[in-house]
Amino acid sequence: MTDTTVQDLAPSSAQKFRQRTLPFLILAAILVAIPMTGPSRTFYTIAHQMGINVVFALSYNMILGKGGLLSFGHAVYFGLGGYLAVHAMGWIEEEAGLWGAFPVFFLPIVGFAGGALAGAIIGWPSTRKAGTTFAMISLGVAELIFAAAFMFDSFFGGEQGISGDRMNGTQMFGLSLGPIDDVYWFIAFWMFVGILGMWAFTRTPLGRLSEATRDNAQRVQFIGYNPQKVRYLVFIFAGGFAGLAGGMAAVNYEIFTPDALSLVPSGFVLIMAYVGGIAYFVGPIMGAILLTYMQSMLSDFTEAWLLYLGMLFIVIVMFAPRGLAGIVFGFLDGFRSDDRGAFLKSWFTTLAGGFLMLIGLIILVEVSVRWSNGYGEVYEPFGMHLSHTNPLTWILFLVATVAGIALTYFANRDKEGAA
Amino acid sequence: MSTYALSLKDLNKSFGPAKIITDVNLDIEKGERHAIIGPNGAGKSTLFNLISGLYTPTSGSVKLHGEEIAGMAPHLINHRGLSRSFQVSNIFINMTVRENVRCGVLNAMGQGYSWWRNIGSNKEVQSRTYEILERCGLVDKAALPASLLPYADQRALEIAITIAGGADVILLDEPTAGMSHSETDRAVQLIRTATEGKTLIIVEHDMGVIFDLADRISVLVYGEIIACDTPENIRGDAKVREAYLGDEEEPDVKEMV
Amino acid sequence: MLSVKDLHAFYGKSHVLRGVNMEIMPGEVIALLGRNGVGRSTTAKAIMGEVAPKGEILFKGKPISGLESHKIARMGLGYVPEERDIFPTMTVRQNLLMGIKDTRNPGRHTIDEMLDMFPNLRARADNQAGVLSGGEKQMLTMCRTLMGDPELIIIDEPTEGLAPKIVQQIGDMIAEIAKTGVAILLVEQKLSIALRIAHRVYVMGHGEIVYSGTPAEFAKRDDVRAEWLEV
Amino acid sequence: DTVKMAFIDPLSGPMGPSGEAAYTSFILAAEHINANGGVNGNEIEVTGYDNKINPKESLVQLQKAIDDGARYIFQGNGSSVAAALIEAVNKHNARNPGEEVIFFNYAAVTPAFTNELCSFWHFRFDAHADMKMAAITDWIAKRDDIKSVYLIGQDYVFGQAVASAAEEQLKEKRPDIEIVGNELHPLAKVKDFTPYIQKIISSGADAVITGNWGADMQLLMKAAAENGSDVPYLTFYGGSKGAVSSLGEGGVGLLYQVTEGITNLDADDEQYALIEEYKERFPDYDYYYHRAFNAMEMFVKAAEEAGSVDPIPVAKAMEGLTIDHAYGQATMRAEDHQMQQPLFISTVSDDVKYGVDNIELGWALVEGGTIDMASAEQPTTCEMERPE
Amino acid sequence: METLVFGLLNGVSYGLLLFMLSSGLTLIFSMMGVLNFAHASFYMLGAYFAFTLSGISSFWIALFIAPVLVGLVGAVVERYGLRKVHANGHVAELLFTFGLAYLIEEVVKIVYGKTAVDYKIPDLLNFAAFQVYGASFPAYRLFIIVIAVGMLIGLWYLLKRTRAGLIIQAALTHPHMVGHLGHNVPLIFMMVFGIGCALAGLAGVMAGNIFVTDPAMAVQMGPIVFVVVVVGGIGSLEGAFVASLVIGLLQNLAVGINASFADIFGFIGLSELSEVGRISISSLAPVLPFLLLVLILIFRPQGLMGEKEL
Ligand SMILES: Nc1ncnc2c1ncn2[C@@H]1O[C@H](COP(=O)(O)OP(=O)(O)OP(=O)(O)O)[C@@H](O)[C@H]1O
Ligand SMILES: Nc1ncnc2c1ncn2[C@@H]1O[C@H](COP(=O)(O)OP(=O)(O)OP(=O)(O)O)[C@@H](O)[C@H]1O
Ligand SMILES: CC(C)C[C@H](N)C(=O)O
Ligand SMILES: [Mg+2]
Ligand SMILES: [Mg+2]
Repeated sequence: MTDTTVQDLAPSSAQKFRQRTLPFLILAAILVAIPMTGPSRTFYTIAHQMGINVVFALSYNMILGKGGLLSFGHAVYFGLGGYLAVHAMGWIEEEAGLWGAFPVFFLPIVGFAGGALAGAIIGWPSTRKAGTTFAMISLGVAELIFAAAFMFDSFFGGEQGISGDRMNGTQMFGLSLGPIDDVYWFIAFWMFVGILGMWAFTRTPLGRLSEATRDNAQRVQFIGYNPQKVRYLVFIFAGGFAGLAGGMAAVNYEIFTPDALSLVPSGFVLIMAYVGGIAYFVGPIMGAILLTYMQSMLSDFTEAWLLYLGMLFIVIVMFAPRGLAGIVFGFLDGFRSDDRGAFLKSWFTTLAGGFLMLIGLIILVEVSVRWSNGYGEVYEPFGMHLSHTNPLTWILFLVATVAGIALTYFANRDKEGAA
Repeated sequence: MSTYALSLKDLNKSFGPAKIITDVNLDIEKGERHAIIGPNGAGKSTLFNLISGLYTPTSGSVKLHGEEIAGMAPHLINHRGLSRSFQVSNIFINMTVRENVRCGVLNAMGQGYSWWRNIGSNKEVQSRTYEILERCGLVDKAALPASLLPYADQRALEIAITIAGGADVILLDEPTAGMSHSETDRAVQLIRTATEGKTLIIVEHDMGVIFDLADRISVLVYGEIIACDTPENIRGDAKVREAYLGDEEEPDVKEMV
Repeated sequence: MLSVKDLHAFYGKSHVLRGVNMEIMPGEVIALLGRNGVGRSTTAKAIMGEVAPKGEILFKGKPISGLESHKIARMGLGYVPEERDIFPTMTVRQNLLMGIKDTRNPGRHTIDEMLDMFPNLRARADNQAGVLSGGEKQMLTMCRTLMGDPELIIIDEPTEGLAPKIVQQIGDMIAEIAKTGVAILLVEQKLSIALRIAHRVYVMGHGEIVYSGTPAEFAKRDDVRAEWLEV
Repeated sequence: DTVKMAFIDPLSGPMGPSGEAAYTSFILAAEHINANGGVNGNEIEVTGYDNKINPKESLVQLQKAIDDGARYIFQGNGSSVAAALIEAVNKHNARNPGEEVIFFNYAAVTPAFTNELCSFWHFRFDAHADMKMAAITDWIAKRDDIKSVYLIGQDYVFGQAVASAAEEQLKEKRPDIEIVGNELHPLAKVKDFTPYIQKIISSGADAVITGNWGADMQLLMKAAAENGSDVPYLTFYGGSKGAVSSLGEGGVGLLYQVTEGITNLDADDEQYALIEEYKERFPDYDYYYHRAFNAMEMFVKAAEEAGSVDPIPVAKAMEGLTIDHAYGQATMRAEDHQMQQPLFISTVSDDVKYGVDNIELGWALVEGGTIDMASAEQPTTCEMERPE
Repeated sequence: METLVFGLLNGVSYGLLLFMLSSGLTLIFSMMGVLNFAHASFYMLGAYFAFTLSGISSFWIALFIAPVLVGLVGAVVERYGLRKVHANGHVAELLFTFGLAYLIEEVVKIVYGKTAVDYKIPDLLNFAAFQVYGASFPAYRLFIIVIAVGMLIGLWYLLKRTRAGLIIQAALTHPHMVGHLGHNVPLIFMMVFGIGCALAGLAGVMAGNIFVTDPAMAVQMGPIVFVVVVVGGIGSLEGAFVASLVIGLLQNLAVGINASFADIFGFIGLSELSEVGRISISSLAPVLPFLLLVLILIFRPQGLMGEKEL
């Protein structure tokens, strides 16, 4: 062991390629491949929103996961960045000053600047404290800015917001940005840039220091750093990337409304990041993709989608605090471990149990929703006719739930025995 | 006359009505190894807290290389070349050992807050990190998360982080607390090499360690320095024996039996 | 009073206690010796239910293995953990108050008695306990446990990190407590104290009891010391 | 084949009920049309898309609706959303020729939509704010006992439009009337209107004009009742769910509204049957969105005239089209795509055929409360660009 | 003058209502360290339960039973949810309650429908207590004032006279040790949470009929409750009381003021036509609590009467 050298301490270049370069190559490949499948307009619409939310959720995780600061007002930076970008879109249209030549394609940079600037101003007083104080300040600031948005109509445009037209200014890469598949390249490009940028940030001294400050602010001070300064700088970057996402949204929707600054998107980004897993870099990406999908599509299938969202969130908080990414990586670890058999057995039993419980729950919720609405609508999955007066409904629900609980129970009892 | 590495003058600290540190005067030469001993609650840790900037003195002055540092924020004091360890391990448990040390090294290299370079790209940072790990005997554990280190190694890491920033005045608060004999011996060895050429101030209850390491010893009792002398003289000092060491020295196990 | 039979305990996959057996009689002071990391603290924790125990633990004839910790405590088993665990934001007095299990029928000791026993603590009675020095904290935890009127106290390394003079004081204090009829299981490393106040010693090695006897007998067993204690 | 129509409005959240009340009307209307053989042999399918009353979310839903094959979009809740949709539809139609969609606005009544912001792709089936305000101010003009008026409204385009219409029209019709208060409160955020009501009381106003709707209307009425306010409230949306029951008996003769129809107007049996069918199917709501049925009827007629269900021919056929409905005639003015129709001023009464909010009280026409189509008409500044 | 009187009357009654709502949160927050985001949801449950109960029996029975039911729900939530999450720290607890708020709202929608229910003021109290400047002051609001003051006294007694507070405080950081001292920590936690929720429920019973009882009521009240607790100072019941009154008065007095910024700052040349100049004081009313929150946190993080920082 004595002849370990400096180089041996760092990961080998093969490792580096596998862990760092390869994921980005795969991501790029996927992004390029998607349009070849001839996706529908809906697909594009959802995909664009996912792209925006991925960047937004990652930027949120810069402060929550990496910085340990729980914010209830991150949408403020998304919104302010986005608003600035919409205004810039207007200036491009009017050809105000030099703006006439500015490519709409690069508006996310304007968004970044706007978000970072807002972060620099608001972060100054609020990052002096961490913990609950910070959380509460963020809540107060978010409410303040949201309320102010209705007072300054020239910037925020009141209830109906500010809109713009993206088909002006200099064209880049031959993209007019009119049709939706043009916009796809715009979103894909900036999502890639955002992910890459934020990933790179974790690899900088400041990024690492942010984690150290989260874990032990006092110690950081005694090795010569100012934790307030660390938090402040990280906050500015998080604001900037949130603004970048805002800029993407500005081009995609061509409109920004004060709602974008409210507590609702701030709460949603928190849920996205947390459900995905704040301890992992990819966590928020997974969370953003799943939750965007739920938000846009689940609400078509069921009125109770918020109920499912709430339940998903609670289940994650209670049983999988490391989020989806934690589940995935936990599975991979278990799969690679020595007694793969035992692991898989318990894992699949839990999965089956969870699945049965889910079925029971869905039946209960869907039947209740229809019963409650009273329009005489009936839940009819797979051609079954489940009304609340039908005993089959309740038998199905009970059997599934009880069986599910029993299975999970046994799976976890086994686990303890194995320990 | 050269300036002292550290010089305390009429230092006082009270918490409300309680006077914890009373008129402490202490000058420590460059390169000296100075030990502070005293009964529990005498104010040793408090003194460290005053010097390192965690507490602000009620009155008096603290000079580091002749420069006043009393009341400065800890990170500014650190920039001026003073670094400390903690009585309870205070490390970054979610990071690997190497990253723990690197945090300290980066600051010394002036790259603390930089966000435009890759952390792994600077050869100098890497080699300096390696050097410190080696000095503290942690090289083969470099890739382990700090939380998985055995206790003694956590203490070693605590020291490694403390010296990583390249400070020339090092304050160690009970670095060997909770260690077994063999571990203590190793730790003393480590401290000796790690602080080579630096000014060291150490608080310890283990007299073996103190008498082994220190050039001079100060005895702090109820916030006052009652004696400050070489180890031999301190051992013989009646006041010290009464206040701290106890009437008899602790009997060795061998003698007991 | 306390009887432990074939006690096993695990941390994750590592098997730390491998069949510990011991007996403690009422009023007895037992020292549990052993090198660092052999599992002495784990034994204490397993008895108190802080790590999941496997095996039989009887206290006053009743099984306590697997009970919730407050139930164990209410049966008369006190515990002073290695980490001391004082409540840092409360005053010394409040800490002591916390030791009382039932305000309607308090135990033999009063807060004032405790403060009399340790003038150091009296001086700090209304300070936040978090700012006490190491030695003061140790005194406080012992007093706090006494307030609950235990019949047996398990004390884990009370003298760690303390000045030589205080070490002696703590030793005296434990002897004092023992005189009031409370049984004590003392987890120690410093032989000087252990041998001075214990009625019997157990030596632990690799998760098992490897020797038991009186201090006088133990003093003669250089072999045990050499094999299981010295480093 | 089926003609797909998208209903984009809030279907969940606090404003969910507002959207739902209309959605149910459109569903019933579509069912009736389908039962009568559909449009040109096609069935109509109305699908709800929940926009959570957010302009941006509406655009997402719009994309989804278009993708699902919808070429006709209904929306009404909130002029802010409508503004966003008008713009989005204009852009979409410009960027995707051949895939045009038409926006049928059934309730967002900011006048600008059929004036400076008018668009070929937008049709409005409700009378706009200036038209409704004209009805109110005409009524006030005849009441000499009203010497001062208090304006209160929601702080957004529509509320602002109502306030300025009131100011202008009053100045013209009754210059002697003093406007003693002109207050805009945040939209859907006030929980307790007591302070506002107290301001109204202490201003000594003889009448209040408000464009409030939804919860803002209900809560305003609740506070008025609690604090013993006894002046008339002249409203656009007194019919908002819960407003009448909040006032209770106290509302009789004090709460007024202007609408394109109320259940207690004389009508044929077919209309009564419809009202009853609606209530039976959707007991939470009352028959309120008469214009939903008008809009559907007009669509069917236009499609039949055009002999097609494609957007552009239907839109062209709709221009200038007239239908007969239960309470009179209605014409889609070609210049600006604003429906022209008679309006009715009604007030709360305890002597009615159909109550609302599941209580005995309901809406009854006030004397001389019928404004015929010609009197209701307002000029437009629209300069419309039409596809050739 | 009229404005002032109206402002004071409304401010006090609204402020006391806020106090009812936030006292439970103060209790939970100070004792358990849990920032209960679902607190306003329990308030909503109180209103809905009272609606159901007063339908099948009477308001007076609901006044007692509904808070107890809400308390039971709270206890169950603590026992089977929060307790499990507790080990993962405060952020996890907070997030749990955050999710819970969604859940409760949706369940309420399913059970009671999406629209407001008609929860009425009891006839016995449905009259005007007195008249001021032509407006009547409802007797029910007087009743609120009485209940709120009673609650203050009761709670204060509970807190000062029990050792439970200490035990819980200790159990926050050292649950094992507190157990070893013979205290049944989980039980105490469950009770505190239950009582805190019951208090929110009581506020719901009282307020649901003067405001609207609909599924959105929780979301509307949620943030303001935090403002009260934080501004008052963590763990300070007196602080919460003062803060509630301050906020109640501030908001209600502001609504009464018609002046705009231009009227006030006209002397420095702020024009009536500028965007800032047009802002009226009354339109600022909803923002004021949050302004206060941010200012307090920056300049006096321990709150008006709190002892320690958040
Ligand atoms: N923040 C504070 N507020 C009040 N009193 C304090 C504070 N910090 C320390 N003290 C008191 O100052 C005295 C000295 O404490 P200190 O921790 O410096 O002792 P020490 O010499 O390091 O003891 P040990 O060897 O046991 O660690 C103690 O009595 C302690 O209670
Ligand atoms: N929480 C834990 N997780 C995993 N392993 C542990 C944990 N606590 C202790 N161990 C391991 O269990 C073994 C026994 O530990 P224990 O604390 O009982 O030893 P001890 O005899 O009390 O020693 P010490 O002198 O260090 O107090 C040690 O090897 C230790 O590393
Ligand atoms: C639903 C309607 C009441 C909407 C309102 N008339 C508006 O234009 O915003
Ligand atoms: Mg110390
Ligand atoms: Mg131990």
